[in-house]
Amino acid sequence: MASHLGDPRVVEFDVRTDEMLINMGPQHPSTHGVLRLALRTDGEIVSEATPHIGYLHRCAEKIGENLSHRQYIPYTDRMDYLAAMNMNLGWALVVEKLLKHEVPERGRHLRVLMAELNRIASHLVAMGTYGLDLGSFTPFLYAFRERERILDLFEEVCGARLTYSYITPGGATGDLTEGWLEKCEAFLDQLAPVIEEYHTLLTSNAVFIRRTAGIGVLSAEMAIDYGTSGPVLRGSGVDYDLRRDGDPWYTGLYRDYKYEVIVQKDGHYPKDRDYPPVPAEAVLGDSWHRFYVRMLEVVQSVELVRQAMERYRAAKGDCGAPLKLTQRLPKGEAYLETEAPRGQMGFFLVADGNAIPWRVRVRSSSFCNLSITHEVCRGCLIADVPAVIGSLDIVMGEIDR
Amino acid sequence: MMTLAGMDWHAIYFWLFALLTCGFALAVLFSANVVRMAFYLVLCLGASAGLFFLTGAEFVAAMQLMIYVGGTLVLLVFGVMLTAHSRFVSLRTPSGEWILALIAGSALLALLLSAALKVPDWVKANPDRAAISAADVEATTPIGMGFAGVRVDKLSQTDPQLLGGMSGYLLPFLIVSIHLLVVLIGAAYMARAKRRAAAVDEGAV
Amino acid sequence: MDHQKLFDQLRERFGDDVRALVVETIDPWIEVSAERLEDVCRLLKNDAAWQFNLLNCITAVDYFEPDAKKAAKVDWKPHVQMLYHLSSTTLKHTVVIKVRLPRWKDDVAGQLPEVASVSGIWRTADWHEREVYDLMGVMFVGHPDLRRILCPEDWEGYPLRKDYVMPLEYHGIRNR
Amino acid sequence: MAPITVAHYLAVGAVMFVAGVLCMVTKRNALGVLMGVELVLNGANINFVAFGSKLLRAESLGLDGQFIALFVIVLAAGEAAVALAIALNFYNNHTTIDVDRADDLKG
Amino acid sequence: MAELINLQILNRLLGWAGVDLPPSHLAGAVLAALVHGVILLGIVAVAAMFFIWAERKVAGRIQDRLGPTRVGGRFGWLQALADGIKLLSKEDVRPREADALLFRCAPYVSFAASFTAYLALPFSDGWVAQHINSAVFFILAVLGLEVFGVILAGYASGSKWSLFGAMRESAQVVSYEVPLGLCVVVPVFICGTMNLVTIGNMQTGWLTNWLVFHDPFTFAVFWVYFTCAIASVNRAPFDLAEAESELVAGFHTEYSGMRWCYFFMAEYGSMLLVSGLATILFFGGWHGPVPVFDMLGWSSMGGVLQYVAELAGAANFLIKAVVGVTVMIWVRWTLPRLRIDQVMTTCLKYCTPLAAVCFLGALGWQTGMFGLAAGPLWSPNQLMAVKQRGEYRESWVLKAEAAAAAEGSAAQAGRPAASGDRDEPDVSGETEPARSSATGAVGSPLSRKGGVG
Repeated sequence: MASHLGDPRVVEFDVRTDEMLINMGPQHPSTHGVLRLALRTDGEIVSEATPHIGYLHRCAEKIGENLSHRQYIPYTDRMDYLAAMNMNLGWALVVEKLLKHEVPERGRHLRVLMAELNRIASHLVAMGTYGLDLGSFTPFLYAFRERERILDLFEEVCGARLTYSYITPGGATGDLTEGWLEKCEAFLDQLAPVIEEYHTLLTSNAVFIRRTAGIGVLSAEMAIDYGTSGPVLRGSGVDYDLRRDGDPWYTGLYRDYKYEVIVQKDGHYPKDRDYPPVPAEAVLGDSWHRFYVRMLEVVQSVELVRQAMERYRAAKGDCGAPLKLTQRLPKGEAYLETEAPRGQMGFFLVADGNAIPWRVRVRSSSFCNLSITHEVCRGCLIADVPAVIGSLDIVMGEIDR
Repeated sequence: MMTLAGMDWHAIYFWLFALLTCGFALAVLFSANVVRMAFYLVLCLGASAGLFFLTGAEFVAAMQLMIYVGGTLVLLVFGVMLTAHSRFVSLRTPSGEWILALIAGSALLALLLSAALKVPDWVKANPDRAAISAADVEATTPIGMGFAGVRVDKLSQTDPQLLGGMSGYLLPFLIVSIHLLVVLIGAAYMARAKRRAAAVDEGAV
Repeated sequence: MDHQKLFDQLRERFGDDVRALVVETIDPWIEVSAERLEDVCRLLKNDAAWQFNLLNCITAVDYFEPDAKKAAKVDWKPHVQMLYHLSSTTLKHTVVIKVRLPRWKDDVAGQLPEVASVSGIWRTADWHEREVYDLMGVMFVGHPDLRRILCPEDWEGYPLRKDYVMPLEYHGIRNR
Repeated sequence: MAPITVAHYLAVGAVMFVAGVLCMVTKRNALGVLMGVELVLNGANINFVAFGSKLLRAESLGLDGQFIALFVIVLAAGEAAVALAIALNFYNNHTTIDVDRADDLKG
Repeated sequence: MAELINLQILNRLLGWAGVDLPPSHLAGAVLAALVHGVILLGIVAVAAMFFIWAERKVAGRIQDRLGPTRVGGRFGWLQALADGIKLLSKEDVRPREADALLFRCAPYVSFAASFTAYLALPFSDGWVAQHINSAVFFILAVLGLEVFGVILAGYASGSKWSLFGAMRESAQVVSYEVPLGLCVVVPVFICGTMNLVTIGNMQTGWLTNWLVFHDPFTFAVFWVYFTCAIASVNRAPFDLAEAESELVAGFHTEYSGMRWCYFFMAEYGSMLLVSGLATILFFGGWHGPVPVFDMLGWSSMGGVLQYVAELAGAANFLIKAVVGVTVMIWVRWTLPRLRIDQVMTTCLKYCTPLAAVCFLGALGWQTGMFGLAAGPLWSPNQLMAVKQRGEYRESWVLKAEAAAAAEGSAAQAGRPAASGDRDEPDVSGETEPARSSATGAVGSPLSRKGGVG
């Protein structure tokens, strides 16, 4: 009997209840697809959270060894299906890097335009579903309302609303249609003021702050150690953005664009005077900061899209034609990471001289972002688990590939 | 007696609630599952609140539902949940114990019932009940006043000897309040975090 | 970034265990022996001059040609190549570390090749190594929890190996 | 149908009381015993309220019956809180609330 | 005990229709009981259906969409019915792990509790199924029983998520009953009665007579009450027992079809109930902001006109209650959900102390501690002859007053028992006159504002 007193769990909690092992997912409203978390809980307190992945494993890497580089584009769509343009871009760039193929100036701006527009759409979903995770349904529909308009724009340009296969090695499947830029302009004009609404509903909402501030704190060292990237990394205060610090093949896209990396420096985010202040409860690296970084990145992307449109208009020539299906890849290997909405999305390509790669490797951002779960969910409440997972903004299609 | 006009509603409701109360009390006794026991206890106490309503003690009945059923029993069920080992705990009692208990119980019941029926005053119905309207048994405010120390329900009392003993329930009320406060603090203290347990353990080493 | 300088420094420290430096390729790489990989990685991470604090990716490539006719034409011997893409968030440079492993340990089919785990150096390696183990069949010595991650725990074979044959049936589920 | 008298209520109270006593005797679970106590208290309460009802007796106990019933209810709440705290504490130390196992002090 | 069944409405209806029925008539009594039961069940069922529709419609509008538009014509007003039919036709699933009896009983327990509380809720002057003189506490008490359905459902489902939901619910409801009770006590002691009909009638007149405008403390306590009410009926942001993003669906994870539907009927029933209670306790009950029928004199005229006035009162009451429910719906679709520990801190750290402070403040206001309440501020009520708050007495007070008046002797001449502007009650209570003056004192704090003016 006395042995129970020595049990560390006995002294921790108010009433010692029996430990419970519960499965959150793979069918659970807030696990963003088919993530399964095995939670070991003591009452409401989670003592251990183990993610189990692989429910959406589609062997994308194996498939890549059997298809030519252009045929692989639709498979990249299905990795991060919320940011398919960025996935297409990542693959297109790595193929071009291997081929040392440069797209024309106009194509470059088109790519920035698409990538940033998709980043807005993706962050809107992240914001909406995060609200959903915290029990607030309305921001979700607001976010989808705006996202619909982006999808309309994409549909007009490539015919698809989710899996675009638009940006291809060599350029894009087509140029923008007539009047597209005006529509995009109109959308951006409409989006800017409603971001204020989202801040009211979520960012500066007292309940939201109480649910997210100080929850799931990820220190900068740990964030780097776990290889997290994107808003998760920058939410921990690490000033690292591949658009600025990445491979020259990628940063070349953003050459002469004006933007600031969204990260807290000296207690301030760039241009944060226009947005709700950081609440006193928030700790750098917590769920609130991750969310806030995403919200600010939407604004940043709006500006980038505006710049891209301006440059696209000014640029002469075409936007690049897709490479031939049978275009042989030179012998060699190339690795390229791009800054996708969820973080650093890396593609690695080994070619043996055929059009079909010898090996394709995909380094997924959500994969690394998710791996911190057991670290940050330890000792939190059950209700905090969706709050943390939601703030990581994972897409299972990308994790399982 | 079953004329249309003379329908004794009190009796009908009494039998209804009495059967429910007794039935669920026995169900509590004979149930082997602790959660079901709690459920039957809820129904039993709820039905007895119905009996209180019938006697005109509406405030007591409401309090019974609120404090007893809504508070105490929820707490009890909470305790059941916290301490349930397997999901549905069964409490088997050896049959030998049952037989002994039932013999003793029926003896006790027979004694109590015979006592209840022996006193002539208790088996006599109130002759002028018809004259008492629902408004006459309205007692909520008088009870409140009684707790504050003023017995407005005994205004017609003229016997000075009796008057001395009914100056209200202010003192017991205060005592109970303090008692409850102590209980609350004590219960919180007992069920609080067990950090001290570890300290004692270390001290022993 | 000066890859030659890094190579020289490593060479000085680890001798011939740091096998080669190739800078003519798209991404310059340094080949290291499997035995000293952990030490090299620790130095790369902790040395103030390099600070490779971010492990981007761990990749394993199976160099094996099942088709005998084609196998005769290739210019390599069958092996598994491990690639570690490293970068530094502070100094903003990258490097690729390669390790050459046999396809099977001691050339006994079914004996997984072994390499030291770097999960003690970068914790992100934990999941990446599990993935490589799962799909390519490389044993990471010193890994705290080497289990399959994407495939079910009872899956047989290593799907990304070139000689992998998809099983016809899994728990009564027909695959074709 | 015979008119309802105080004795009817007393009979109900007696049944509850006996059921409660037997519950206390036969149940092994501390919470089962606690439920028995609640039944006993409530059986007594029915008597108090019945004696105090103006509807049942011309010369009733009056409001005093209800006062005592209220005190019983409130004290039962306190008693339940303490008993529950004891039960939980006991459970923490012994991982059971079987009352027969509470024999630590036995020599 | 024919009084147990209130015949007022039925008799008036029948009397109006020319049927003369003795009150103790069995057929009449049974009919009355049936009518009451059916009316209340109808109200609860229709209210639930209406609010399910309203929830979708309001949520739709809040979320920049239309909500249901097709079923039953333009506004989708039959959507709730369609939902009901769908639920009826669903398979009734019971998990193998479940405790069959409790699993089946739980939804009915919930619904029965919610429905029973309507017994004591007046819809208009005297329109109440059962006159209970401690109606306020009765409603709170019965409403508190709803939690048993949830606990049983959670425990009997044999699912861990359900169990979590049940644990949360029991902790939450037990805690919130404390501030809720405290809030309710404020209007109760201002009115000096727990009888909801009397409390409602005490707020006759212009809207300045509503208790929410009685003093700053009642105004504050209303908001505390509303917060606690939302928490006690398990609505967002306090809907932890069914938090779908954490616990899948909490206590009703394993329920489907009609059983699931009963939980929802109970939820919407309770929402209307707490709003109705708020309406009576704080917003004048069935009295409109402008006492039209009092001005016309219909409300005390008897016959058809009084019936019309009472009907309008009922409509008035329902409108106010529906507004309350709409606000709950609005809150639900706006705010994220709190965490369980935050829900408990909200209760223990904010609601309970606030309610206690308001209680003491209102007490001080009532006894003139702030020096403001002694003289009535001007209100439009002074223009018209409405029955003043102090004139509503419980029967025993009236009887005691009558007795005192009858026994009135020279000793009492200087201190009329029922006068409004008495000193503090003399509770020493040794002699007859002193005690009867204490009786009068019960009425006096109430009449301090209205009775004098």
